[in-house]
Amino acid sequence: MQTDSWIPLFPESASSFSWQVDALYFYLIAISVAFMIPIVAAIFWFIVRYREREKFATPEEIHGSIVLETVWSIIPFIISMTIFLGGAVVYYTQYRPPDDAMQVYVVGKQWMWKIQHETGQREINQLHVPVNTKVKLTMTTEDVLHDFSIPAFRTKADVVPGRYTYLWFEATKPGTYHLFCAEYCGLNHSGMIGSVVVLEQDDFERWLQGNASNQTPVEQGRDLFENKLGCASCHAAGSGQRGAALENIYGKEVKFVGGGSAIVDDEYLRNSILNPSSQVVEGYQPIMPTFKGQVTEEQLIALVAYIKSLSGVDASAAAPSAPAAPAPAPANNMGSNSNQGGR
Amino acid sequence: MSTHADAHDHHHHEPGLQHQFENMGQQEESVSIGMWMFLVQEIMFFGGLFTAYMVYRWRYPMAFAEGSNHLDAFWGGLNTVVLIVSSLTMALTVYYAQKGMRNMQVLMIVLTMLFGTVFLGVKVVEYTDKYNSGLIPVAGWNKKSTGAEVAEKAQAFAFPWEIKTEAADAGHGEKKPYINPRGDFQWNYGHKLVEQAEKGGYLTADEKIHYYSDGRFDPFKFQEKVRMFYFIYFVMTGLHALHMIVGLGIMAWLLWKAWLGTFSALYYSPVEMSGLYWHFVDIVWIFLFPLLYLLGRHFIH
Amino acid sequence: MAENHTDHEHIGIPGYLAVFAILIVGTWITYVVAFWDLDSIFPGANTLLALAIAFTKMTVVMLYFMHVRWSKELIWLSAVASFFWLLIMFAFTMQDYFTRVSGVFSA
Amino acid sequence: MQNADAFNPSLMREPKDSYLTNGYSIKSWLLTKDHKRIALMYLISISVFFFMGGLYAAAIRLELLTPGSDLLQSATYNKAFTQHGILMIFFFLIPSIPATLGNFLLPLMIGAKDLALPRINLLSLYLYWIGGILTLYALMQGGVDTGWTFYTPYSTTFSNSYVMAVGLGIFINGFSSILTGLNFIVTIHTMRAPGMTWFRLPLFVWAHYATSLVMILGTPVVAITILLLAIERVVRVGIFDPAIGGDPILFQHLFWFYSHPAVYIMILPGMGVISEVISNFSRKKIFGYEFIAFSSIAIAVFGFLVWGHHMFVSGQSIYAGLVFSFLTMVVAVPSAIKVFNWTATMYKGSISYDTPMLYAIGFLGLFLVGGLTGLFLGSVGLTVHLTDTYFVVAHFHYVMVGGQVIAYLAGIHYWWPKMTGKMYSEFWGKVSAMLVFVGFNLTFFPQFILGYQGMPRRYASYPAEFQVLNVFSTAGASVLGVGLVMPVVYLTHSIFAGKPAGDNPWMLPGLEWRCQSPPTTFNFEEQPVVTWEAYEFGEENGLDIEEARRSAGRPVTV
Ligand code: HEA
Ligand code: HEA
Ligand code: HEC
Ligand code: CUA
Ligand SMILES: [Cu+2]
Repeated sequence: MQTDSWIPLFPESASSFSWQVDALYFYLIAISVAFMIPIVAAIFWFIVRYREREKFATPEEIHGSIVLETVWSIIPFIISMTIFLGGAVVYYTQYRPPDDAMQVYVVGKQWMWKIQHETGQREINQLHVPVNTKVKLTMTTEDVLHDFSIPAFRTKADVVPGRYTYLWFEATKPGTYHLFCAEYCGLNHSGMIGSVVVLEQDDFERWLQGNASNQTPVEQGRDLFENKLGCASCHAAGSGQRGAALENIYGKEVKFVGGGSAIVDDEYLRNSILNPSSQVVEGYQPIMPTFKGQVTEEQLIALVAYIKSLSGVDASAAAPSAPAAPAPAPANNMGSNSNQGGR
Repeated sequence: MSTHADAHDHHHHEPGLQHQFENMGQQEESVSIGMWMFLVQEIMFFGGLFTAYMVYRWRYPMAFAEGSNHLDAFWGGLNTVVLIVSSLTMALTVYYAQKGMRNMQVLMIVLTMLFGTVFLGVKVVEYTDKYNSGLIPVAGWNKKSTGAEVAEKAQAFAFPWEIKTEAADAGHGEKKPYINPRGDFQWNYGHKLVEQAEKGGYLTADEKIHYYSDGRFDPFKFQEKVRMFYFIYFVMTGLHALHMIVGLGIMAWLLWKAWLGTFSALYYSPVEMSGLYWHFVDIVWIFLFPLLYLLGRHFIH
Repeated sequence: MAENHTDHEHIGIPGYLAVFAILIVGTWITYVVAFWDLDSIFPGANTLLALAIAFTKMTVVMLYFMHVRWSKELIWLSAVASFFWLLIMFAFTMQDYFTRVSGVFSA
Repeated sequence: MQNADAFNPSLMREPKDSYLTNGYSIKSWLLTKDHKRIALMYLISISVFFFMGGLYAAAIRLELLTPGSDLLQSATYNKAFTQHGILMIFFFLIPSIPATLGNFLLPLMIGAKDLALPRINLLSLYLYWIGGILTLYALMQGGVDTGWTFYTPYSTTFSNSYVMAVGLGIFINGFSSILTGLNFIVTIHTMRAPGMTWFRLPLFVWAHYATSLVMILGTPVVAITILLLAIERVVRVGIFDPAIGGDPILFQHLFWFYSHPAVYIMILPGMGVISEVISNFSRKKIFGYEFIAFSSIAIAVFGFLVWGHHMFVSGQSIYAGLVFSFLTMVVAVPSAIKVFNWTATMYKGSISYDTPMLYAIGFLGLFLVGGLTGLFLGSVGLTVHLTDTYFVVAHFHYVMVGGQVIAYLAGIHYWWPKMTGKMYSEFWGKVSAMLVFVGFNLTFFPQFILGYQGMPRRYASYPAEFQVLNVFSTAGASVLGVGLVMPVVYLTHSIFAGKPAGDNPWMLPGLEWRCQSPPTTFNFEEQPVVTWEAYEFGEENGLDIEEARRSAGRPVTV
């Protein structure tokens, strides 16, 4: 990250608005120096010039001066208003994402950054972006607060569970820059770091090709279903299943033990995975374990997409727009033991 | 000017004058300012809770209205009256203390304590009802019921909101059979308001996000917002009840002092200070009653 | 306080009873009005009315039961200041919530 | 207004009869209602907490010597800075000046026998102890790792450290602080000696009045917030949990509603001390008395309007960010007024270079840097870059250590002769003041640069390019540590072997210098009547300056 700046110890400045932040910074340094010098000089002058010459002398009294008080209240006030205005202008640039920006989705999780591009590429703790292109990050988190911070771009924003926050920048120099998690998030907070790689347009295109997402959500879901999570051990197609048949259930009505029924949709599938025993399908035992806390929101999206595909519903159409981020619904289920079934 | 009394020697010319003060006037003023500062502190203490209430009521008006509709406005109203009466008797205690009328003082203190106890009793009734109906927001703290009573209704595995109960409309706290084997929070009174609100287009965008999944009303999500209401309800009324209990302790001490005939026209500031505290607790309830019990009633009626 | 030693009476028993009556009537009105749909007049009317009544009740309790009416300015000040501070807390917290949707951070 | 005290035989003691000699049993200390004894017990307790906090600081600095996390694992490091913050802020800095110097001096300065509510005062000490012990117990059990800010949902649902016990400790300690504030307000209103009008009060008293306002109006809010957090943690449901639609940012609002004003609890008393020291050691009436007095109140009041500047990137609305940034600039102005007035006070004075004055001059410079960098952080666009970096760490150490801790040291040295009747060693005093100043700057100035470079705070390990500056910082911390340990040694030494100080070693007009050193249990033999304005140094105020010069019973300065 270090630095081609002519100022010693000065960090790389590599986004379209980072010069504004730097300018503001130097403006404040100038103000500080302008106040420090006279005040410190006055203090030194006084302690030397008016040092004690006779023990317990009683110098002449000076009570104060309204004029001086007014002057030194008003001048700092005016100056501080310029600081505020400067800050406000820069803030406005930093936190107003342009409409025509390239979209990237970011999910924070203890202790990694999961990033997905609009075109499906996924990255972890790395973000590749093209130079001179506006990039807008739509961010959330699966667990606690984190903060997506790129010092070289002079911007950062917290990610908050249960909602989206946004960040945007336009990188101006190719290179690799630090990515930090700047909001304390537990054990490995200082390990939640990565890099932002800014590439020339062509290189970025090539990178996109090279990393073309080889797994659609459905494929990813199948992988999870068959291998990683072992759903297939109960739900594999064929006879003798312990688990309910999942083929062609999407959009159908299922009946529950003890009465009641529901139409199978995304939310129902999601709920069946997280809270299986809240709705036990007729003809089966309530043996399916809950996967709450074991599957991430992303994996849920993939699983649901795969199960839908078993019913011939084309989930891939929705895939690119299904962000890595969970729905605005709270992503964190660990935090609550709210019993959703409550039977 | 009164004679100053040494700390080691507690024979004061004026009763109850402490060593650091010059005279009774200074002492009374100090104590009274001190008490008011304490009350200011209390106001800010409850203020934090009111802020939380405000934020979430603004966010989830329908859920809060639903939740509030299942508090019992009758009991709440009764308690308001009880507390106001006790405030009156408290005010009269001070009045009689100033007059130096010991017997009336004692009587008024006893009455105040009596009404305070009635208030707490009513709270116990209400809390019990919440316990029985599965409305305590903490998992496992509600009445556990396997639902044997209603097994024949074959609703054992129904979603809670599908259990038809009349209680939602009657709302007078009679026990309704229900199934809650683990004592979870169980909001099983439906979501009428939301249905109405959906039709009338009342729901704010924020509410839609928080009650809906995939564009459809989601009872789970709604339930959690109602649960939030009950959480706030229990914390607020619980802290208030705690203040009542402390108040009763103070009153007991006061009763003893009054019984001994300590207070007179010259020395009654302990009575007055206890009164300030008691009235403060009353004022908190004056706000809790409409905020928790009443707002949102009109949606249903 | 000290200076008031002579004027113990304040408003006397009839006065206290009158305050009591105001409180009871206030409670009753709050209760009844809560069932009317005032929100159709303008949204939030129900809340506003309920709070207005509660404020009135609080004011009489403070003025008469708590003898603020006869107390020093400092007591007045602390009573008013504490509500002012509450207001700060409410207003500055809510300004965030009210303006979030329009902000870029919107949910 | 002559008072019967003078004729009260029990008060006509030998001069050496003081509050220290009034009973030696443990009970006479633990059940005392004497504000001076309570102040001493506070002094000892907060020193213990300070050095424990300091040990954590030493651990932090040692770990940060190298980029990797080698000395402390992340888990330990996280606990180290959390506990450092909690001990330093809640158990050291908040009670530092008010509970020790404030407790000791308020009654003396206004001519009272004690605080208005001595039993409440003792209760506040006990609450402090209970809260402290609970916290220590939790630290012993394994500690907390949430950061001193306890942000949800980490603190409610994810951390498996002792959040509950520490939270309870802070909750209880909060009431100690509230009671202290309450007591001060009552005392200042009702216990002033005849003739001690509001505008004759020493500025130390005004500063404590302002501090007390913040304590009473702010602390209960953090108490209820921590209570809510604890409930949420225990019963696993609550209002901050995003999983059920709660808002973690509401926690931040409630927390900072107190904790920003609390930073003024942490500086106003220090400003009070500095007003005293600068004026008295320049032997000149303070410049613009009313402006300093009212700026304290203004800081206390406006301090409540700016809490959102800790949340600029938290996800609060842009509009709220702008409002809070604007108001932050406004609260900076009263601090500026103070700095200018202090400087002007020295003009045409007769400035002595005694240890308290050296510390006070150090304060001016360091607070200036700390305050000005506060403006950097208040400027919202810049904070987006700076927040949660070492720039913030440097800022708050400049105002808290460079400000309050140094003011506290100035105050301790200044009033040490009054508290103990003994004079400390001026030589070692000056050495320590120098070491602290140099060590401090060496520790924390590099952190501003680190911060702008982007090094995030609360990091157990960091990219290697930040190492050089971190080494400077750690080196500075060792110097600072030595500088801070020294006063303990020579001050303690002076109790046993110091020269007797006399009642008024600095020849000052304040009421606290007109009673015996150390004072008797009831402070004044007879109730004083004040006929002079604050900070009037002339002989006509009863100071026998000629005599003092002749006897010169104290080390002569440069
Ligand atoms: C004693 C404690 C103390 C004091 C007095 C202050 C004083 C100030 N602080 Fe500081 N602050 C903290 C303790 C303190 N702070 C702590 C502990 C944190 C971090 C908490 C955490 O996250 O862990 C913090 C964090 C903090 C932040 C948030 C940073 C972040 O996390 O992103 C901000 C932002 O505005 C800020 C601003 C200010 C300002 C404007 C002042 C002002 O009051 C300063 C006023 C003083 C001056 C301005 C100097 C004198 C003036 C002049 C010489 C004249 C020139 C003046 C003008 C031109 C106006 N502080
Ligand atoms: C009153 C408040 C106060 C005080 C006095 C201090 C004092 C010091 N602080 Fe601290 N600090 C905080 C309040 C304070 N701090 C807060 C609130 C935080 C934020 C916590 C959080 O993020 O949650 C923080 C965080 C903090 C960090 C950032 C940690 C991180 O974000 O990862 C660092 C790092 O350098 C640090 C260093 C120091 C040092 C070197 C001192 C020195 O001044 C200490 C000097 C004292 C001693 C060293 C002890 C006495 C000496 C001995 C016992 C002798 C033996 C020791 C040696 C010879 C080295 N502090
Ligand atoms: C231990 C065996 C077992 C495992 C492992 C298991 N299930 Fe199930 N599953 C069941 C049983 C039995 C049922 C039917 C009873 C019920 O609804 O709880 C079921 C029901 C379902 C349903 C509802 C079907 C319907 O017809 O309504 C879905 C969806 C589902 N499972 C998905 C999954 C997924 C996805 C996984 C892996 C992440 C998985 N299951 C793992 C046993 C299992
Ligand atoms: Cu994630 Cu810190
Ligand atoms: Cu602040």
